[in-house]
Amino acid sequence: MNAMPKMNMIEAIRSAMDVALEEDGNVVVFGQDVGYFGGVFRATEGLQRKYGPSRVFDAPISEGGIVAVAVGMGAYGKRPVVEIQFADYIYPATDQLISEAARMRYRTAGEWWSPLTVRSPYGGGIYGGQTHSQSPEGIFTHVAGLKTVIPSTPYDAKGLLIAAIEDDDPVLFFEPKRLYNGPFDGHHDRPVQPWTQHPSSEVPEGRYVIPLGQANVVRPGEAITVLAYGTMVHVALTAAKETAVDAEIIDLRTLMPLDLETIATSVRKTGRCVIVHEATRTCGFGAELAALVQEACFYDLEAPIERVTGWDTPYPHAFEWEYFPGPARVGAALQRAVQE
Amino acid sequence: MNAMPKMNMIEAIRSAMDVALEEDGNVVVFGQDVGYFGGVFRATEGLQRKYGPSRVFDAPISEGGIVAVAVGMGAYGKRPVVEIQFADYIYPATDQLISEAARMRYRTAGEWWSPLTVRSPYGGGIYGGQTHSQSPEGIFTHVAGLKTVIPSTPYDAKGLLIAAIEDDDPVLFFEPKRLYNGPFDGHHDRPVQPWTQHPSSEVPEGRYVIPLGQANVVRPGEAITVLAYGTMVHVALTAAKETAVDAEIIDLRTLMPLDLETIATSVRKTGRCVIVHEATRTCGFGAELAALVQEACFYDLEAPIERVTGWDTPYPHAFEWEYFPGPARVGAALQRAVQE
Amino acid sequence: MSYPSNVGVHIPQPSGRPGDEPTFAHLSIPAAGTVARPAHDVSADTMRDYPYQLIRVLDEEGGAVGDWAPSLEASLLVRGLRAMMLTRIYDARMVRVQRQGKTSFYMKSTGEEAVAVAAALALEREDMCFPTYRQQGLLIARDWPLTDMMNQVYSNSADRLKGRQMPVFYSSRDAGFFSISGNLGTQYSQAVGWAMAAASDNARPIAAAWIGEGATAEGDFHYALTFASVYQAPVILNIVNNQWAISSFSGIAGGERTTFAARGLGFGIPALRVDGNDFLAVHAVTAWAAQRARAGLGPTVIELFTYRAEGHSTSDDPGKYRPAGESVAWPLGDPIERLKAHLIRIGHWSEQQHEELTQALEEEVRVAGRLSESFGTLTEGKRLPASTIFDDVYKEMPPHLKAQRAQAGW
Amino acid sequence: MSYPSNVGVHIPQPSGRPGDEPTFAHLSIPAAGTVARPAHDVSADTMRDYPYQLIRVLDEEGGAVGDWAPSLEASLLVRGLRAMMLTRIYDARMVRVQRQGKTSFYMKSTGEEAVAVAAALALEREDMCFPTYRQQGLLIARDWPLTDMMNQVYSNSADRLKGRQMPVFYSSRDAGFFSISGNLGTQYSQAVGWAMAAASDNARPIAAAWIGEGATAEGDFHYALTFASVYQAPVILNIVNNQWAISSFSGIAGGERTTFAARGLGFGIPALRVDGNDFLAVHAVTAWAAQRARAGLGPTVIELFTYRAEGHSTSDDPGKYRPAGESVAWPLGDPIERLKAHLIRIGHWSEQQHEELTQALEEEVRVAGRLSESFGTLTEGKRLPASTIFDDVYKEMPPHLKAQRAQAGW
Ligand SMILES: Cc1ncc(C[n+]2csc(CCOP(=O)(O)OP(=O)(O)O)c2C)c(N)n1
Ligand SMILES: Cc1ncc(C[n+]2csc(CCOP(=O)(O)OP(=O)(O)O)c2C)c(N)n1
Ligand SMILES: [Mg+2]
Ligand SMILES: [Mg+2]
Repeated sequence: MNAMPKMNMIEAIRSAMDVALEEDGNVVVFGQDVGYFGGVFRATEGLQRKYGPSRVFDAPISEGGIVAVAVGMGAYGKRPVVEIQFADYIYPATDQLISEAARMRYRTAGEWWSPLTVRSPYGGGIYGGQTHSQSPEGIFTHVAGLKTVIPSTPYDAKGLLIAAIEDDDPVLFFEPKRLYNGPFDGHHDRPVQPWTQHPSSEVPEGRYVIPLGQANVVRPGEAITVLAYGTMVHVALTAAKETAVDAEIIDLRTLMPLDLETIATSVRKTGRCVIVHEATRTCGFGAELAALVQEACFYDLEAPIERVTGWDTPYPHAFEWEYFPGPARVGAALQRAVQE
Repeated sequence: MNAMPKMNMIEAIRSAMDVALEEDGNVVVFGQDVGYFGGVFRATEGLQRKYGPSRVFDAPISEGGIVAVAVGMGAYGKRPVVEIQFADYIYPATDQLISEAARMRYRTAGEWWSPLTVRSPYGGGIYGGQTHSQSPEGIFTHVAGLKTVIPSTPYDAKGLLIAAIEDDDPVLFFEPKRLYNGPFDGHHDRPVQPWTQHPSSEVPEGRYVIPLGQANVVRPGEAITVLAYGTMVHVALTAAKETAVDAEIIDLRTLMPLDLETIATSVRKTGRCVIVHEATRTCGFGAELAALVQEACFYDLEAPIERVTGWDTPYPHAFEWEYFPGPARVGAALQRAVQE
Repeated sequence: MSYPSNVGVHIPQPSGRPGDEPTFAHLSIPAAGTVARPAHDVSADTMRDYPYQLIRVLDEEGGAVGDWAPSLEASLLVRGLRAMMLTRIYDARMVRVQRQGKTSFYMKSTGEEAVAVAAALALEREDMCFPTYRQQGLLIARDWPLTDMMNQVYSNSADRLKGRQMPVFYSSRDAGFFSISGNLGTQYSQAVGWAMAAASDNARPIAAAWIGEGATAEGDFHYALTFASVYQAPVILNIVNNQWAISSFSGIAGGERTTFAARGLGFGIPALRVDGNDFLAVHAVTAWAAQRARAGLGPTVIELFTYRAEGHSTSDDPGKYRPAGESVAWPLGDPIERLKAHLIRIGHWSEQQHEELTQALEEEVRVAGRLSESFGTLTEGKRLPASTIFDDVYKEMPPHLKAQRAQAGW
Repeated sequence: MSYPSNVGVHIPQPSGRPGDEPTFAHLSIPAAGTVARPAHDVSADTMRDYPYQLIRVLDEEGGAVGDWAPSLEASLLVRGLRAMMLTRIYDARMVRVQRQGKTSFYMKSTGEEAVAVAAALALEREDMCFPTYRQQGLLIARDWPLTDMMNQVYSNSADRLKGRQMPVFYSSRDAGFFSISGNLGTQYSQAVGWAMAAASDNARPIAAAWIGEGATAEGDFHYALTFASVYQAPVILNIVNNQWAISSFSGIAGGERTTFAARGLGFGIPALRVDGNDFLAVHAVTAWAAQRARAGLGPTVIELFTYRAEGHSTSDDPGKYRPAGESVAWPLGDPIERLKAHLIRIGHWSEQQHEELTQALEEEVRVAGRLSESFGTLTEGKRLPASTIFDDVYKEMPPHLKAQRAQAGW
């Protein structure tokens, strides 16, 4: 067989939808600008031409309507994959997501369900200001019935997105837009290396699945456990390298359902834990992780669990790098924790 | 002066709005059925007759529109107090709350702000099923710029609501509907005693304020710290009584901003902490409390922090008492914790 | 002290409040048979005056007049009459058992039975209905077992929904009756998605949705009309204007300035306004819209002009906010009485048959009730194991829910 | 391979895509002066045909014709021309500096200048505007300092918004220009609340809101029309139909079946449709709606029919989704050229004056730009202390933010 193609994260995500559209005639893809144009981040480029406008099409600027229609299509038997252009714009859809998609199976005891996937670019670092930079995952991980997935590499993105699309429960698939073109290490003042230099840019053409609910130990280590996902996985790796702290870095990949076992096993070994996310701190997903880790590993912990996160403010345009929890802040936390 | 009037929680809340409408001509009250009828829980009964339909009026069934209009009125200089009939119906308003009200002051560097108060009955125990029982506070405490208040007695409800209305930031005021008529102790199978037998039903007629951000130690104790709010304060008191565990029970009253000092002082003393809320567990406010307590009191903790909460399912109609974290579950957690 | 009136901003006020004489003088009710019936395939642009008319077929004497008078078998009319009567008798019993404390809550559709029943009989059995809590008549007209409905109301051991939903939030895939949501309006936009999916498969079934006039203020109503117009979805968008939304009259929903049917006009969707208490008229407009949708000509908005004759629910007391006797003053009468009069007039029904049918239906409901109660009620008898509350949150139970179920001791 | 066409469900398609000849043959553009002007206080019911017409004043020869032709001082027309020219020149410079990397993003209003400028001059200075990101012409027509606008675009040390907002998300309480939100549509419903508040104080100012045709699909559009209709709020609800929403043509927003003005009809709100590139027509309809609102007669919906002549933003490339030269083919011309022609025709302007003014405005923008850049740009020069990111989350900084600021080391 010939050499594995190289893909950046956008290409891998597009390839996942291509595979899903190819393999299941009930898969439909729609959202704002996703049809002819192929999406403002080009994730669906070429898919309308390949599968036709009745399977890949533009939707009105109505996030609530997009998700509502997806719920209805799902009830009919379709498998909708919708794009919310920026995660910051998902709020008009919260009622359909929380009150409808998430609870459909429960309230009907399985008579109806919502097999939809909501793709949405999240996170900052592109000078998007407070309305193109948010990380709202913590709002949805609170909702019983929803699954939440956040990839950190092209390989994972494709395998996880196919798994999400094939899943019969509603899945929120948040895409770290800062990683679309390369494994951003958190140093905004240095050139981003492209994905091609990263092993995880080797992505098979065809169908493969990374099961939801399985974390990935991206760096084994002994000194401390770092829990991260999306963009922050690469920032954490950078911080470990730069501080030479022997951190075990776990890429959660799926926030709900969570792979607590992998997390607890690691913390029992290291006795220390730092949690990193870009979202605002208070009631972010890191809070749940901290609560779970101390519940599961209380007697193994040698230092308090620290959270390194975005500050509890909106994402400021001019000061995004002061807001962003970069390698310096993560590294300092690692050193604090191991010195405790 | 004559004897202090007795009020149940609905009367205290009504009295707070009465005072606010009386003292500030810019206060307006509106929401579904709040005008002539006085609200499905009667919280605004008589206020339209007293202040006229231009200050107290019915609104269309449009939570998003209600909050949007309140934001606009706030920009003009009014002080809107709106009712969302059930907290379960707040989701259509999330975009206006999160993207607009919460961020107005920040995005304009103080040129505009949203001095609105959103009242909404929350919590279960009235056979309301999954759409009349929810506790969504954990979604909003994640949002920078919002304040969240939850009272547990008539006296607090009035003082906190007046403070919320007078506050120049947007405040979510969640009312424990199970406490409207009495200090429900969690024993659904026993008659509820009315508020009149409870000291906190003595509520002054006029204006008084309980500052936001101050917790209240409702039961001093040495063995363990219990963090609770709303309905669960009374359940926790019952559990402590029934288990004879010398618990220090803290009624948070304001979730954001949080009175971490009172919490930490108590946990440093007791070395143990149980967190109780009715909302689903994962990413509920209890997760943030657990994360903060272990950050602040790590070296004082003698046992893992336990959360006693609603299960991670929607609120089931027929089985609400199996879902509800009642005195038995809270009591068991207290005993587990002190025995660790 | 007289009730204060508003200053500055306009606050709509109903025609009467408790203590006032009920009046509908402000309504102009055209005679039956005065509205022309367009071909099912005309362009929406030619129908711009329809939202301002009122399609009526049954006249005061029980005659069926005008273009819209459908030619229906008498047997079908009797089926419709029976379903409306059964719905009313069922409602009455369910309120009684609620008062007896056997369940927590109930909602009647009294006075609005034709809205659901006539539509059900004009639609095909495969067409998917996205109703509100006030279209139980759809299930009954589709001969769904009463016992199954009661099991849901009782949340008993035979409740297919496992006691999870409040009473009347039915769901029946087999009956083409979509799960009722407690959140108003959400089903309306979902119906459009279902219809788009059916159309993309070139399937025959269409979707029909219902919403109360009050809930038209929700965003989902706007989403539904927008997507239905853009994608020309085969869906019938019914607006049930029963004049009240709990304590708020239709003016609070935007009914003072124009009709609710006019909302459709705003999107270039053909919009009909019909006497909702006129079984024949409701059947006729539904059939027209269904034929149009099946022909690939897209959505239709239908405003059903009717009246909520009783309280909003068992938790409500309309005496607190509307004049006593308003339902008696309602000018469009009662759907059951009007269809009955028509059947008698055309010689296919009699007072005696009506009386006998009433008896039979009451017995049918009694029998179904006894059977259902043998499976338990909300407060007594058999119930499902509590451990079921952890099922169906996800297709497969994730680890954290297994752990919680274990914590719960189940 | 030819581009696939859809089956089953209808998916709207624009009149052309890249490679096609641009065409607007599907549009029917009536001659100027053909629409009658109703008195400002007529009932909305008498105006039901207005959403389907197109109010135009300036004819092909630069004449001002028909009922709607306003009688305006030539000085005011020159002010309008100047503001439109300044807006265009300002836009051009801001795109240049963005290309130079001095800021992150920019959005032009080229071809739509009349929409904002004519409205600003028809409104009173105290009237509150709730714009989108494409009505910078409002600030310019209200003589707001260019330097202040540039400071915001640069997020520099003099930016009143402290560098928090993306470029062009201006806010100016003094200019009656409400804070721009990144979330489409939210300002539209807020404007209605502002107007309700003003009305309840019997205050003179009214509110005016703008929304793009694409964003009319959001729930906030529906909330705005609903509340404006129910409470008869003194608000002008402008819909800027510039044919495109990023890559989606107006059909994706529901423009295939009827006009956007018709949305107002659905709520019984008087709705006008106007040539958005016709300064005089936009001024006239705005003045009509403002007079109506001030008289306590409630809201007006205005569809401004125009064309987005350039890309959506500096991040966009329209060559990827619409035919080249479409903006040239646009039948309603350019608002600046048309007003210029009219002023010359009535003898109050000349090519030479125009040339001189262009020079002067370019110099004005250059000077303002130099001054603003002296306060820094996004990437260079002076900036505010980073610690300011913790300010203004709340009126008073709560303990947890003080703690985080300390952690940040500020
Ligand atoms: C989103 C939402 N908001 C509010 C409610 C509370 N509520 C339940 S029924 C109702 C009135 C609905 O009136 P209408 O739509 O006219 O339907 P009707 O009851 O008249 O059939 C309200 C406000 C709800 N269920 N959902
Ligand atoms: C709620 C929301 N959804 C999506 C977007 C992304 N977005 C920004 S502008 C735009 C197109 C808006 O088109 P239109 O309303 O016609 O205004 P125009 O740009 O043509 O002036 C979109 C989809 C957004 N900003 N907010
Ligand atoms: Mg109603
Ligand atoms: Mg546009």
